[in-house]
Amino acid sequence: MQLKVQAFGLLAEIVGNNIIVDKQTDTDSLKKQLAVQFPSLVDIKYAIAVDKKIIAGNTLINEASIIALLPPFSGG
Amino acid sequence: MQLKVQAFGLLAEIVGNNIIVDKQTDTDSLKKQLAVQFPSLVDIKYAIAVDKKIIAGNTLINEASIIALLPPFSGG
Amino acid sequence: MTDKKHKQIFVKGAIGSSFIADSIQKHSTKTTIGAHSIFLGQVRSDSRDDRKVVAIDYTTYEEMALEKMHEIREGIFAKYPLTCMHIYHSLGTVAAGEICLFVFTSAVHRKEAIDACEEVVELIKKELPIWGKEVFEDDTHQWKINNV
Amino acid sequence: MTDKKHKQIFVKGAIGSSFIADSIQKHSTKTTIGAHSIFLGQVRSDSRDDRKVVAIDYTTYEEMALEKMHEIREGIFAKYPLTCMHIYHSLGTVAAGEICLFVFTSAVHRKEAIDACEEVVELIKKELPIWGKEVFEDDTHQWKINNV
Repeated sequence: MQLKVQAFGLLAEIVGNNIIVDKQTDTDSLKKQLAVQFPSLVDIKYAIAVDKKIIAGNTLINEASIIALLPPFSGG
Repeated sequence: MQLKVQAFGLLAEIVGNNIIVDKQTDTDSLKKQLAVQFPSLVDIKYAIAVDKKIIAGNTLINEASIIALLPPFSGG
Repeated sequence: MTDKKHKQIFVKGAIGSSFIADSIQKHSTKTTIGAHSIFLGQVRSDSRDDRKVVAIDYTTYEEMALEKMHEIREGIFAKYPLTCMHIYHSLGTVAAGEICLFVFTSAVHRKEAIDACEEVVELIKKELPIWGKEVFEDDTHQWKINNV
Repeated sequence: MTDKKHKQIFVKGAIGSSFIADSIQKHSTKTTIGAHSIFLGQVRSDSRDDRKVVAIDYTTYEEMALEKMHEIREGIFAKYPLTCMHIYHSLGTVAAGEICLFVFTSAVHRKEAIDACEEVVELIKKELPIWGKEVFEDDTHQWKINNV
């Protein structure tokens, strides 16, 4: 099974708007997997949103989770 | 000799835009004279401006002084 | 006291939305500006003892108001790094729903523009010799009192 | 999480001054309003290492942004007695000197309109998933960083 992950801003420029990663059970393991799959992400600051909410700590995920990688916001 | 005094807002409605009062040497005596000449002013709150500045205390005046009676401001 | 001509702030009647639009548009050439803050005063149709306000009729002591506004302007520019500031206040009759005050500050960053705009609005209400006469439907009137 | 459609805030390209004027004009029928506060964000032509910003290209995570904006809106209306509030943010390319953010709050009295407007601007900058890519004269670019 695999997870679909959206990326935005600077991150989208580096890894593309939509990426596929091996299925993970929580966001901490997702982060590790992303670092393996996309070594260029390691030095970049980003937040993870699950179901359109930025996670406060490690969060369980499944195939139905809507996952997004968000670099610092710069609207306005 | 006489003093020309301008009045604004509510005060102008009561005493007219321009009034003439007997010459006074300072603003305290002017206030007393105004109360005599226009008894309807007694209950009305107003500030006195001399040469376009609101006076902080009793202020000397002469025929060249630009004197104005200002009810509370309500611009905007 | 000075004899020099101060910048005019008074306009006859209501301030139209197209006037405001033009004023905003003119700033598109000033590309160091990052933030504009605008305050608009609109005439309310308040009810007083069952009478409804249909308009406010504004008068001023113009020479004193412009001198005072000049002082306020200098104080604000000394305090905040603004790119520009524009002030317009109506004189004469402004109907309920129409705009009677337009304060417009612009700066590189938002904080200065916002703080300066708010401070100018307070100073205008408190320190400018302007009087509003609320006119009711039945043609009676009452002198406006600002809440401070 | 909710499935309901949230109010749209995004507009394609720059926010024109005539759009702003129309928005102001529409409030003339709401005669309980006494004060409008408006914030406009304008794209600055900053220089970075000798390259000049000619435009900002905005993208968003729209579903999340609209959900978050809905939350912000509810919070603001719960906190301030506003008559209304309108928010517009550009997506896509906005040239230097053009408007990319329009926040518009209206209330009976000025304090609420001004405070709510400022708070909403801060929340938009801090909490909405929007990204600005500064485009330079030579077609290179750099991702914008908001000063907080």
